[in-house]
Amino acid sequence: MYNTEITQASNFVKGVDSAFMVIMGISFVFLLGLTVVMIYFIYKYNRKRHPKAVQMEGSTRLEIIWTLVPLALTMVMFYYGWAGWKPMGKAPKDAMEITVVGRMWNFIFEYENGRKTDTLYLPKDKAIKLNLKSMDVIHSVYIPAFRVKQDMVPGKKDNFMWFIPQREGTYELYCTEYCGLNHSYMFNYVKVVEDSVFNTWYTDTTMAVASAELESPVAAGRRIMQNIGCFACHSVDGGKLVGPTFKGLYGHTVNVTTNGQKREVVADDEYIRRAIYDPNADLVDGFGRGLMLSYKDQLSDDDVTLIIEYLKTLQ
Amino acid sequence: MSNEKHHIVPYHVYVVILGALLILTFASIGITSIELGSLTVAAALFFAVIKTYLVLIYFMHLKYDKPYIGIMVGAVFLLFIVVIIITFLDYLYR
Amino acid sequence: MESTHHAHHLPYDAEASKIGMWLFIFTELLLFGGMFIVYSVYRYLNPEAFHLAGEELNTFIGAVNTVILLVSSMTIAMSTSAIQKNDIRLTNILLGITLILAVVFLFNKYFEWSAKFSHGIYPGSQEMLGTMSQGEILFFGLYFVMTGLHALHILVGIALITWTMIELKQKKIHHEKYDLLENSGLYWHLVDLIWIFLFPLFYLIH
Amino acid sequence: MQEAQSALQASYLHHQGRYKGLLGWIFSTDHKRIGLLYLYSITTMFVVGLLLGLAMKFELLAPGKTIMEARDYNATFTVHGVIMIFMIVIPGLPAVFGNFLLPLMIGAPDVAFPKINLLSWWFYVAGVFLVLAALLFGSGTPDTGWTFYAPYSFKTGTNMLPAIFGAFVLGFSSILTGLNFIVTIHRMRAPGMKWMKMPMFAWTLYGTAWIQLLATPVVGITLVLVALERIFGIGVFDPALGGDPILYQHLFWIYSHPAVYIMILPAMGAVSEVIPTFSQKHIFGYKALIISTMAIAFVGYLVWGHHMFTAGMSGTAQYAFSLLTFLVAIPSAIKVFNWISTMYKGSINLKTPFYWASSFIFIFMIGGFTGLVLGSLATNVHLHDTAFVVAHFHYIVFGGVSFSFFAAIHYWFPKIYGRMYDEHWAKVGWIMFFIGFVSLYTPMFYLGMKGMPRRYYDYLPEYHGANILSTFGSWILAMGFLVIVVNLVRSARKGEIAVANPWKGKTLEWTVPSPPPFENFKEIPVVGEKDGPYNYE
Ligand code: HEA
Ligand code: HEA
Ligand code: HEC
Ligand code: CUA
Ligand SMILES: [Cu+2]
Repeated sequence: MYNTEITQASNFVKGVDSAFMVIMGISFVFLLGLTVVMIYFIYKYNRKRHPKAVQMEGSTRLEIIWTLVPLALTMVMFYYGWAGWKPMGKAPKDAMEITVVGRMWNFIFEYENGRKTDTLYLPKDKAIKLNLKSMDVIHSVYIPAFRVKQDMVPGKKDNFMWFIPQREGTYELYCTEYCGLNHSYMFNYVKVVEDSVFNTWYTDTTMAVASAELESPVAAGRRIMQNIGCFACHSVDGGKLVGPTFKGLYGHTVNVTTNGQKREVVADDEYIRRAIYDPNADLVDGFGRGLMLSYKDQLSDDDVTLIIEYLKTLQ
Repeated sequence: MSNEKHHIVPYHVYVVILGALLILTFASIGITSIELGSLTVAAALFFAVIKTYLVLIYFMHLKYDKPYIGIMVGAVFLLFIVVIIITFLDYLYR
Repeated sequence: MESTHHAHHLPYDAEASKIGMWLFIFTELLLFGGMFIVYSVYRYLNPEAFHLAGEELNTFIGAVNTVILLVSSMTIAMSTSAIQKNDIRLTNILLGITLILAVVFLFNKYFEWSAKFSHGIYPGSQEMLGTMSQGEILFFGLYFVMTGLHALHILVGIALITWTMIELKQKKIHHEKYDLLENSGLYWHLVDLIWIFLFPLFYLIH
Repeated sequence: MQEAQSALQASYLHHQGRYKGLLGWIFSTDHKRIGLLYLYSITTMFVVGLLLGLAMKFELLAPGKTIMEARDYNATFTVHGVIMIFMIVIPGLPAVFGNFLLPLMIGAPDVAFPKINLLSWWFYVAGVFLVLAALLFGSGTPDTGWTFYAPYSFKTGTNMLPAIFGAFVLGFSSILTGLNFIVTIHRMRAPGMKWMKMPMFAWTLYGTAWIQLLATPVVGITLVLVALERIFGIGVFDPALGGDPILYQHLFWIYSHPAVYIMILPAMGAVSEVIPTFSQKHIFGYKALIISTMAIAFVGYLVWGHHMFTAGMSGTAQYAFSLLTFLVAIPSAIKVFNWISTMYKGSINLKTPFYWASSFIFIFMIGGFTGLVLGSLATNVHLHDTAFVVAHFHYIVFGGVSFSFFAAIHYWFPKIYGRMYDEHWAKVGWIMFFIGFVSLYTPMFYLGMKGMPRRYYDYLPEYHGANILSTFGSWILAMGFLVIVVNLVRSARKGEIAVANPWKGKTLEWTVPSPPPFENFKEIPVVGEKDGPYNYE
């Protein structure tokens, strides 16, 4: 509709853009036509040129015409909008399924073979079904180039969107439902590649494992946290974001509220594990309840061990 | 306007209506205690609607007021029903 | 409601204050209407749970309260006829009965609620979160909000009726000017109307 | 002239009631004074809201941080939205001009319940203070957007309760105003002022009043539920407890869509007064305009779902809502055609109110047409929650309502203050405002089509150019606004004395002196068989 390079980036582009062109086209004709007529009247029937008004009360015929014509035109508009939207509701059976987990304020994409990434890798010309899962509030997945958008509503079953990417390239993916502080930073990239390239990437499970072996636990911990988005709320430089900073956390005392009782605890392995799996059990003073949610299903014990290794280095 | 003649409703009308309302109440308790499946809700609501009608017409004097008040009341209920129906277009077909 | 005593001295217009009251009643209807939408959606989504939870409510108290409201509705409706016949004494008695019945209603409500509380059923309670399904939690959430809001309206009704009785005593209400009495009556019937729906929807799900 | 001078002395502006000075205003039950109370309080809040808008545009001048942090930005658009919607455009025209003019237009001494009218202003003030309290005290300014979407609205740690309560009280104020107007129109029309003789502005107020009455309680209860959710955790919208966040959206928009017609209907009404008067012509299709007003009021009730096309409603609901949305455009179309036809063969007096009214038509069309783009399913999926939506509603809310508001304030200025505004500066203000407006919001359409989401504090560099243009536009707009306000304030005090009917209007308010005397009409007028609001014979 406005950017010829990315037309056909997905199978929906055509439907959406033609609806857009039809509605805009009709609208422009009316806008221009009516504005010109109005300006012409203002000029022609200006008091200087036309000192005496000619009275008339209306015309039933005209009223009927300008009720029926717009009615017909809006029905045309409705039809195009409906036609472009209809296919979005039903994903083909053989579509490749990817789970999108959204939380404040990042997306994680989980593939069927267990791969997790923060960039959405997609094979070209294959139907993709994204299963949307929100952990906290409403987010929304929006890929402008594909003309698709769907809210991820926490607790909603069967929350999905689908499309067929049709052009290679890198596109933006935004969160478009306001979700709090870092809403505007909740964006990722979509990479559409040739089938073969995708397959090498997809089956290359060695990459994750290998890197985990090669990397020091510290670097691995950092990578996990980066991917899952801890740094949206926690800084490593002492600044206060949504949550407390990680700088100087490990091994120091923290003031928390446990079951309504204020107490002091030392941030050891056990404390941090609890903070990640059951964040509201010990509520750090000065921070809100319920902001951080449990990562029980997202992070394995091993992951947390790596995270703790990393936190130890932040003194 | 105070000089317009008002209809004075005789007391016994109210008593009769109360009687009807009470009977309807017990009828609805009775009918919901027997198992009718999904009809139960319908029956209970049906009785509630009749009761509402009686209260509106007699207790709230719609019968004796100028018709436009009754029309407004009807329109408000109609609007509400339409809104509920449209809301359920979502939930019924999800 | 009060259209006398102001700078412009508008003529007394009973019909104006009556439709004023009706319009206010419309807003109240839609206020509860919003709640009824929520109720019907959740009931539709959780039929079983609502059924189960409905059993917990005491139909007997509900029925008693229904009767109370219906009778009080009648007495206040009668009071309009009484004032039209200029029978101040009867008007007073009828209003008094209405008032007493209203208070009795609230008493019942109080006992009903405190029974629930003592069973650990109140919004956000540990007991509920631990043992109940989501649908049941919703049921009780709505139960407390809707009957609570209704009780609040009973309180307002009580205030209105009291005010009416005071004005009656001061002879500001008489057989030629009784719009306040009529309006209190209308309001009281509204409270009754809402209960007519609350009762089957909460107490009669068997 | 002599006569006009004495009118000024005898007017409601100088009337001495029980209280004097300021108290004589804030405790006055005179509908004209209450109208002005609203005018002043709304303008004050308007300036606050506009400055917040200006600040946001400044922030968006460049990617990354320009003048504020993300959390301030989020708070800013929330407060901006709440102020603009609940405190300005909803009460705006009905409370200011409706109050001032409705009794005058239908030949009544006052509204039906003057005390309740005053009470509703007090509720307005209370609501304003509650919302302001939410800003200044407690745990931070609310940051949910004006839509208060669940579940974020009960998760956020900010100070939601006073804001919610404030919105509730403002709603109450709106209900009382609506109630008053309906009763006034039913009961207090002057003898001979039949329904089909009422000016269009009165008709649109009637339609609006019904929406105020029947839609506002729904948002009231919704906000109460959010508050209870925050306090007690009753679970009605909390997915963790089985609640459905989408149901919240249904309830919210059941009110808030009709609310947009609360805003636009009186705006349309004011334009329907200005155009015939300055064309000296009978309004074209009076009956059609009335029918379309009531049709908008009714159908506008049934289209709320078009704000939720991507929220995950059922397909059936989606196309039902899309269809209804297109239907509600028809009555608006009828109005536009009728306004333009009213100019045909008129004798057009090109004064400032007419400038505003005709540019209103232009701006309203753009806002309306982009509304159609949003109402269509396929395009909505792409454009929902992008800058395109922001542009649409600024065009139609800000554009529509404020263009009409300025048309109205210039048109009725002589009646309200008994003095004329300065024509030259008024036109300068208009052209600056118009240019600023178009360059502020047009780039946002483009940004939205390119995919820039709304409520974004930061954006990618590819959106930079259009944002710069837009920010420049906001500065021109601000200057235009300043010119207009200064001109009006100066004219109210020093302007030329106005005659009773400077524009040769035919509605009843022009039959009384400018400014009107305290009691409006010396004797209640009687409308003859031949008289009518638009009989310019
Ligand atoms: C004054 C307020 C106002 C008015 C009058 C309107 C009028 C309309 N609005 Fe708008 N709207 C808003 C205020 C308003 N809107 C606001 C505030 C939001 C955003 C809320 C938020 O999310 O924060 C919004 C959002 C909004 C959305 C949701 C966008 C989204 O979030 O995805 C939609 C979708 O359908 C929409 C549609 C329409 C339509 C179809 C009309 C129609 O009524 C327009 C009708 C007018 C015309 C069509 C022009 C005149 C006609 C002619 C000149 C004749 C020729 C006509 C034809 C050929 C048809 N609006
Ligand atoms: C009537 C309604 C109205 C009005 C008039 C405005 C006016 C403006 N708004 Fe609007 N806006 C909304 C209603 C309105 N807005 C709503 C409802 C939202 C949605 C909120 C949400 O998302 O929840 C919104 C959101 C919104 C956003 C989107 C935020 C986002 O999604 O990221 C932006 C961004 O730029 C913006 C900008 C502006 C600007 C620049 C103005 C300009 O018009 C401002 C121009 C400034 C002036 C004209 C000021 C001049 C005054 C002076 C210089 C002082 C003069 C002093 C005296 C007279 C004493 N607004
Ligand atoms: C949505 C924001 C958010 C995200 C994302 C988040 N946290 Fe937190 N976190 C908080 C808040 C708020 C607190 C303080 C309140 C509390 O204790 O629950 C906190 C507390 C903590 C604490 C205790 C800190 C202390 O000073 O005692 C640890 C450890 C922690 N988070 C680790 C993590 C890890 C690891 C991740 C990522 C896997 C993460 N957080 C993601 C918001 C967040
Ligand atoms: Cu997630 Cu916005
Ligand atoms: Cu809308």
